Amino acid sequence: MTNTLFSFSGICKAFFGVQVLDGIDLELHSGRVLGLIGENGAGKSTLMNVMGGVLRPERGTMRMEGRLYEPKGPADASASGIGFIHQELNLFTNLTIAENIFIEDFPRLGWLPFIHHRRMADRARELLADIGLAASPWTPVERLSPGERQLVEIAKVLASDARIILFDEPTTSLTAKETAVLFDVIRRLKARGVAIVYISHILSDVVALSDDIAVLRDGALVATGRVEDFPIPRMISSMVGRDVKSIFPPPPQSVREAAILEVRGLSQPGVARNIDLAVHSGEIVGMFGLMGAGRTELVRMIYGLDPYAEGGVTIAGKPLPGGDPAASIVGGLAFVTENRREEGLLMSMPIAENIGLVALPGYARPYSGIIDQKRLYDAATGIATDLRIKAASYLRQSAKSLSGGNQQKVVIGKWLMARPKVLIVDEPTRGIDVGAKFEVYTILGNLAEAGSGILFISSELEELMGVAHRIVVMNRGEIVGSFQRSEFDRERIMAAAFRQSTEETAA
Amino acid sequence: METQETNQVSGSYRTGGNRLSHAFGRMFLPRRDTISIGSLAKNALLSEYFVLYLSIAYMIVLWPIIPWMFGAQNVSDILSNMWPLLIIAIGQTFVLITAGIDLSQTSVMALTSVVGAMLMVGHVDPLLFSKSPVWGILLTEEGGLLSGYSLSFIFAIVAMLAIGALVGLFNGIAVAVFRMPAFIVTLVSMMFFSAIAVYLPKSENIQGLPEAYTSISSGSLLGIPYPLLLAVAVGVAAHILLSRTLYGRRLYAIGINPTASAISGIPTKRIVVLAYVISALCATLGAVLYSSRLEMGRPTLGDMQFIDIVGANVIAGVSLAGGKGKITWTLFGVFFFVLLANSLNLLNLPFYMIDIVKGAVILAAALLDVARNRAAIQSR
Amino acid sequence: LVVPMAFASSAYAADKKLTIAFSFQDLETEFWVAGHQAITSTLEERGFNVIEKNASEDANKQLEQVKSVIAQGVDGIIIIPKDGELAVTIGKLANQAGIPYGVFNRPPSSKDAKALVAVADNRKISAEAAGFMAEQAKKLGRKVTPAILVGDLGDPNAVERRQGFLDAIEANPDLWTGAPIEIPTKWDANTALANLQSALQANPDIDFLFVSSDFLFPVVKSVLAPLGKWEKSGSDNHVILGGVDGDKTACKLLGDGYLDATGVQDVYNEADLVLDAITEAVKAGEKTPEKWMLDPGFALTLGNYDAKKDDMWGCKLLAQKGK
Amino acid sequence: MNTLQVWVVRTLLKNTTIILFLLLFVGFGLLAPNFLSLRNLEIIISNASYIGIIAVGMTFVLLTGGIDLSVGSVMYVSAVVVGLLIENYDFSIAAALMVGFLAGLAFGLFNAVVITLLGIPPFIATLVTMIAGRGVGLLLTRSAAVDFPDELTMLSAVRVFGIQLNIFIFALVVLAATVFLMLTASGRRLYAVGNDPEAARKAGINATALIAMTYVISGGCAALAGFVSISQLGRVNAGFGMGDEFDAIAAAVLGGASLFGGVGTAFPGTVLGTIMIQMVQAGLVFIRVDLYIQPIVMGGIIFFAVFLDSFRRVQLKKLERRNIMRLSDS
Ligand SMILES: Nc1ncnc2c1ncn2[C@@H]1O[C@H](COP(=O)(O)OP(=O)(O)OP(=O)(O)O)[C@@H](O)[C@H]1O
Ligand SMILES: Nc1ncnc2c1ncn2[C@@H]1O[C@H](COP(=O)(O)OP(=O)(O)OP(=O)(O)O)[C@@H](O)[C@H]1O
Ligand SMILES: [Mg+2]
Ligand SMILES: [Mg+2]
Repeated sequence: MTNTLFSFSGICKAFFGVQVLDGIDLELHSGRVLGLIGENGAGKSTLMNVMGGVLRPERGTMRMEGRLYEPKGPADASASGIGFIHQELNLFTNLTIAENIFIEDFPRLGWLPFIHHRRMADRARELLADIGLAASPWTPVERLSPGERQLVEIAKVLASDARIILFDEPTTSLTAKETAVLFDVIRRLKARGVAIVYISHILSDVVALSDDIAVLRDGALVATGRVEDFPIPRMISSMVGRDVKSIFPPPPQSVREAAILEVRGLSQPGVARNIDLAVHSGEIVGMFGLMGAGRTELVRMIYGLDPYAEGGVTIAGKPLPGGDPAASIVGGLAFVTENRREEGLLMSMPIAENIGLVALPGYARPYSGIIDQKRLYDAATGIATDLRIKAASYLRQSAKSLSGGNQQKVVIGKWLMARPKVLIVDEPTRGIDVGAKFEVYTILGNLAEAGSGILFISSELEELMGVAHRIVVMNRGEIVGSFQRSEFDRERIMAAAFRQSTEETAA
Repeated sequence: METQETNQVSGSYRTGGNRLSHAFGRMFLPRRDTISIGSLAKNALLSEYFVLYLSIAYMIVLWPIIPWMFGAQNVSDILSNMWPLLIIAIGQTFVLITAGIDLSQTSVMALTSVVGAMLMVGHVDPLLFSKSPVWGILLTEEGGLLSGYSLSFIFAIVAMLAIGALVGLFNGIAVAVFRMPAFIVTLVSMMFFSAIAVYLPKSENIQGLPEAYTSISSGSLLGIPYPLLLAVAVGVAAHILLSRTLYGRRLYAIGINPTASAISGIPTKRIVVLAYVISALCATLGAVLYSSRLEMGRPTLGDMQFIDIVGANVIAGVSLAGGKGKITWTLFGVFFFVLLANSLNLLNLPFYMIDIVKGAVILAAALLDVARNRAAIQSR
Repeated sequence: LVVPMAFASSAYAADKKLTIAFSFQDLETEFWVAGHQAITSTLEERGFNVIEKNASEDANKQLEQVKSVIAQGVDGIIIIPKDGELAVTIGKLANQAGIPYGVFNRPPSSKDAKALVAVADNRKISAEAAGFMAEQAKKLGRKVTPAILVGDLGDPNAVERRQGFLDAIEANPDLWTGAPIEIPTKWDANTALANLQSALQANPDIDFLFVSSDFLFPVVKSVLAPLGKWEKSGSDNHVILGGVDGDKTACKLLGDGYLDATGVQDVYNEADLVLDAITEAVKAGEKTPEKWMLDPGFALTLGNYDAKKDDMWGCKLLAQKGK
Repeated sequence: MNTLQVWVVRTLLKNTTIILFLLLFVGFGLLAPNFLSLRNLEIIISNASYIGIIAVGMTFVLLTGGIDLSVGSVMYVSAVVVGLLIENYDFSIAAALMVGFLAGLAFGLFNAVVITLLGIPPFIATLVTMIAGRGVGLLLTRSAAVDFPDELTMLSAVRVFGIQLNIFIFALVVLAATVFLMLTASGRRLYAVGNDPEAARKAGINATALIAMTYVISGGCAALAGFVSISQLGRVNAGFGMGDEFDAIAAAVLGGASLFGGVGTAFPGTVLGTIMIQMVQAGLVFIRVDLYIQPIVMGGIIFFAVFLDSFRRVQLKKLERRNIMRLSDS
C-alpha cells in the first residue's frame, strides 16, 4: 500500500452547537483517489474546508507527511501543496481567465513587481488546452458559462502543482464531454502521484474514479474501504442509513390530453429558432442537450426573462404577455433556475423567508398589503418539512449556512409554495444527494399527479429516462428530436444531441 | 434524526409565537451572518437597542457637567430639532435598504420650501423679487398665487409634496429603469434642484408666511406638538410598511439580491422607484417643519445636512450595501446625532475643539458598537 | 421656560460675572476672524463671560445654538446672522426670553424683532469702491471691459455686493465696452481660480475687475501675474482692481498700488457700537432694547489711502503684525 | 446586421465617453471660438489636476467597495501643516512639504486602521476623520488664513518638459496608479477583493492589507492635491477643500467606477471624468451663461453623460450575448 501522505485524527467541528463533524479519522495516500460521499449536509465540504484552512477544527489534528499541519488560512493550505476546488465557484468575474488562474501567484517579470503577461498567457493556454476549454486567456470570466467557469477552476489547481487536490462536486455544471476531460485530467494527476479527494453525488462517477471510498453520515465516518467492496447499493444504504429500493420513482400515470403549456414558433435571432413545444397536464417532459445548447435561454424566454422576436406562449390556453415574470407567475408558471446562488436565493435571509418569497402576494391582505405572518410561516415551514430540508431552524437559519443540496431544496420549495400549473426546472438535481434526488423526483411526480405540467431540463440522461414521460432534445437553439417513453434509447437520444455538432466538424 | 430535527423545529416554532416577530427582525440583525439559537433574544436585544443605550449612557455622563441639559426648555429643543431630521432620515432608510443612496434630499428641502413659500407668502417687496423668473406669474406684489386664501397653507403643502414626489420619481426612474448609479444620479439632481431653488427667488429668502403655516412647528394638539405627531405618524407608518407589508418584504429582497427578486416575480422597478419617491416625500415633510420653524422659504435650506442624515442611518446599523435597516434603528441613530449636536452646543467648547470632540464621540460610539457585535458573536 | 432660568441662576450663582453668548456664522475668511476677535476680546476686557458658537454657515444650527444658550439662561446674545431673515426669527426668540439681543454686520430683514443692530450696507460700500474704480477708468480716456468675481449666490452678502457693483456700472453708462462679465466663485478659492482663468482666456481684454471679497486677492494675483496683468496702478497693463472687506492683504496691495479700492466695513466700530449698547441694556436690566446703528463704512482708495488707512481694520491688523 | 455594422456599433458604444468628451469640446468651441485652443485645453486640465489627483486616490478606495469622505479635510490639514512649518518654524519648503505629505499618509493610515483592524464601516470611519480632521486644522490655525511664501507659489509657474508642473504631477500620479492597477499583482488582486472579498480570502489574498493600503494612498493623494492647489492659490482659508470629497467621487463615478467595488480605472476613466466636469465648467464661463443657470446646465450635462454610459453598458451586454446557433443562421 502506498505511503500515507495526509491524515486526519479525531477532527471535530460544530456550528453553534450543531455537531457537523465529530471525530473524523481518515488517511490520504499519494497516487490514490478517495471518493468521499454522503448525503447533503453530511459534512463533506466542512471537512474539506478544515483541510483547506477555511475553517479551524475544534478538536483533532491533521498531519502532512507525518508532520503536524495547522493551517492559519487558505494561504497556508496552498503553500503546503493542497489545491482546493470549492463546491461554489470561486472566480472573480471582473478579471480574465488567465488572471483568475494565477491570482494566487502571478508570474513576475524577474525581480520586478510586474506581472509577466506573456508567460502568464502561455501557461494559461496550455492549461486551457489540457482541460479542453476553447477560449482566449484574456476572456473576462463574466462572459463564461458556469460550465466553462468550472473548467477554469480546475485549470487553477492544475496551475499550482499541488500534491493533494480536493474536488468538491466538480461536475455539477459539466456535461458528459467535459466530465470525460476532467476524469482524464484526474487520472493523469493520479499517475503523477498526487493524492486526490473526489466528492460527488453521482455515484457512478465515484466508482469510475476512486480507489478508496469514505462515507460520511451526519458528520461521522460510517464506512471506509476499497472501491471494490462498495457496490452502489451499499454506498447508498450506508449514506442514507437504510436500504433504498429504487433510485427513480415510476412516472405517474397521469398524462391528460389537455396541453397545459404550449410554445408556438418561438424564435430569437442567435438564440432559438422556431421552437414548438407542448407540455400536457400531468406530464413530465424531459429536455436534454449539451451545455450551451440553449435550453436555459429558451426557458428564460418562455418564462419572460428574455425577449423573443416571434412566436408565443400559452398556459392552459391563456397567452402570456411575455417579458414579464410576474405575469407568468400569475399565469401559473414557475421556474427553478440553474444557479441557485445568483438567481435563486436571498443568502442572508432565513429559509422560511426564502420559501415564502414567490407566494408572498397570496399572504398579503388586500389594500393594506399587510402580511399574515402566521399563515406565511406555517405554509413555509410545512413545505420545508415536506422537502426534509436539514436545518436547525427554518425561521432563523439563513440560506447561506445550508449545505449545497439543502439550498437547492429551498429554491424548489419557494416555487412549490406558489402552486404552479407548469413548473420549469433547470438542472434541479445538480449537486444534491441520492436521497434528495429521489425526493425531488417524487415531488415533481406528485405535482404532475395533481395535474401540473413539468418541463425538466437536465444534462443527466439517466434521470430523464428514469422520470420523464417524454424527452425532447435541444441542440444549437433548435429542438431536434422528441422521444416517447416507449422509444427511450440512450444511443439515439445522444446521437440527436450531438448530431449537428458532428456534422459541423465534418463540414 | 431527521424526524427529531423537524420536531425540534416545529416545536421551537410553536412555543415561539413571540419569537416569530424576532425571527423576522433577525433577518438583518447580525452584522456577520450566522445562526444563533440560544442567545438569539439577547443578541436581538443588544443589536436592536444598542445605540439607544449608548445615547442614554451619554446623557447620564453629561448630567453633572451640564445640568440644564434636562431643563424643560432644552429637552423640548432637543426634541424639536429631532422630529424633522427623523422624518428625513426615515426616507433615506428606504433608499439605503435598496442598496441605493439619496443625496438629493437636501435639494428637495430647499426647492419645496421655496416654492411653498412663494405660493402662500403674503405681501412681498418688489425690490427683492421683481428679478425672479416667476415674478408676475407665481409671485406678485400682493404675494403668492394662494396668498389671502385662509387654507392657502394646505394647498401649498400639497403642492410641495407634489414637487417632492416628482423629484423622487425622476431619481427612481433614472436608477431603476435606466440602471444609472444612484450616487451620481442623486448627486446631479442635488446640484440641479438646489440651483433651481436659488434661481427661482434669485437668492432671496421668502418671509411673511401665513400664521397658519408657521404655527405648524409651534402649535400643538392636546399638548402634543404637531411636529411630534407628524414624526410619530410617519415613523409608525414607515415601520409597518417595512416590517409587515408585502412592499417591505420585497424591498429587503431587492436590496439583498435583485436578480433573484426579479426572477421571483417581484416588480423590482416599481418598488425601487417608490422608495425614492418616499425618500423625497419625507424630505418635503422635513422641509415643511424646518421652514415653518424658520418662518421663511430658504433657497439654501438643508445645505449642510446630508452627512447627518446618512450618518444617523449608518451609525445605527443601516447598511450602505443594502438589505439591512429598520425604522427603530434610524430613530436611535437620529436621536444620537441630535443629542450629540445639542450637547456640543451646551458644552461651550471653544469653536476649534467642537469638531474634534464630535469626531471622537462618533468614533467611540462606532467602536463600542463593533465591540458589542464581536461579543455577541463570541457569546454564541 | 421658568425651569431653565432656575437652573441657570443656580449655575451662575457662583460668580456674579454676566454672561454674553456670541454666535457667528463662520470663520472662513479673515473678515469674520477679525470681527470675532474684536467682539470676544472686547467682551472679555469688559469682564463678561463669553460663550462662543460657530454656526458654520448652517441657519438651522445657528437657530439651535441660540435656543441652547437661551436654555442656559445667558444675560445677552450677540449674533453675526447667517442672513437677515434668520436674524429676525432668532430675535423673536430672544425677545420672548427677554434677553437683550444684538445683531452684528448683517441687517435683520425686518423690524419685527427688537434688536440692537450695528450694520454696514454692503451694497452702498461696494458701489463706492466700484465707483472709485470707474473714476480711475475714466482717466484712461477709453472704454474698459468690466468683470466681477461673484460670491456664493446662496449668500445675501454676495448678492448685495454684486448689486453694488452693478449700480456703479449703470452710473457710468458709456464707460464700458459691453455688459459686465460675471464670474462665479461659490466663495471657493479653487473655483475662483479656475473660472477667472477661463474668463480671461475667453475675454483677454478684461481690464476692470471687481472682487466680491478681499480674501480672493491671492487668487487674482496668481492668475493675473503670469499674464503680465499684475501691474501697479498707472502702468499700461494694470487691471483696475477693487474689492470689499478691507482685510490685511487689501491694505498691503493698496499700499503697493496694485489695488485701486476696497469697500471697508469698520468691524471695530460696529463691534464697539453693539457692545456699548448691549452692555448698557444688560446693566440697566432692559429685556428687549431696540436701536439701529449704521456703520457708514467707506471705500479705501488710492485717493484717500494715507488719510483713511488707519480706519481700516485690515491695516490695523497689518500694523500689529508689523510690530 | 452584418459583422462590419456590429463592429462599428460596438466601437462606438465602447468609446461613448470619449466621443461625448470631444462633442462637448467642439460644441463649446462653436459657441465660443477661442475655446478651441491648446492653451485653453491646458488651462482646463491644469484646473482639473488637483481634484483629479484626489479622484485617483478615491478610485483605489472605491475599487474595494469603500468610500473616503475625509479627503477634503486631509487636504486642509496637510496644507496647514506645511504653511505653519514654513511660517513659524522656518522649515525649508522641501522639508515642510515632506512633513505635510507624511501628515496626509498618517490620516490615511488612521482611516485604514479604524476600518480594517477595528472593523468600523468606511463611511463612519472616514466621516469621523472628515469632521475631526477639519477640527485639527482649526486647532492649529484658530481658523486664520495661512499664507505661503512666493518660492512655493513660484512652483505653479515651473514647467517640466514644457508641461505645467501641476499637470505634470497629475500625469505622474495617473501613470503610477495605472501601472499599479493594471500591471502589478497587488493591483489585480485589488480588483479581485472588490469583486468578491469572501472569495478573495479563500484564494489566500491578504484583503485586509490591500484595503488598508488604499486608504493610505487616498490620504497621500489628498495631501499632494493640497500642495498642487496651494502652489496656485498662495493662501489657505478655513474652508479649504470642503466638499471636494464629493467632486472627487463624482469624477470617479462619472469615469465608470462603481461604489460597490471591483469596477473602475484611473486612466482613462477617472481622468476623463474629472476633466469633463472641469471642461463643462469652463465652457459655461466662456459662453457666459447666466450665473443662476450655470449649475442647472452643468447638472443636465453630467446627467446626460451618465445616462449615455448606462445605456451603452446595456447595449454592449446585448451585443456580447453568446450566439448559440451557427453564425450562418443569424
Ligand atoms: N457557516 C455555517 N454556519 C452554520 N452551519 C453550517 C455552516 N456551514 C455548514 N453548516 C452546516 O453544516 C452541515 C454540513 O454542511 P456541508 O456543506 O459540509 O455539507 P455537505 O456534506 O457538503 O453537503 P452537500 O453535499 O449538500 O454539499 C450542514 O448541516 C450545514 O447546514
Ligand atoms: N458559452 C456561453 N457563453 C455565455 N453564456 C453561456 C454560455 N454557455 C452557457 N451560458 C449561459 O450560462 C448559463 C448556464 O449554462 P450551463 O453551463 O448550464 O449550460 P446549459 O444550461 O447546459 O446550456 P443551455 O442551458 O444553454 O443548454 C445559462 O444561462 C447559459 O445560457
Ligand atoms: Mg458540500
Ligand atoms: Mg442551462
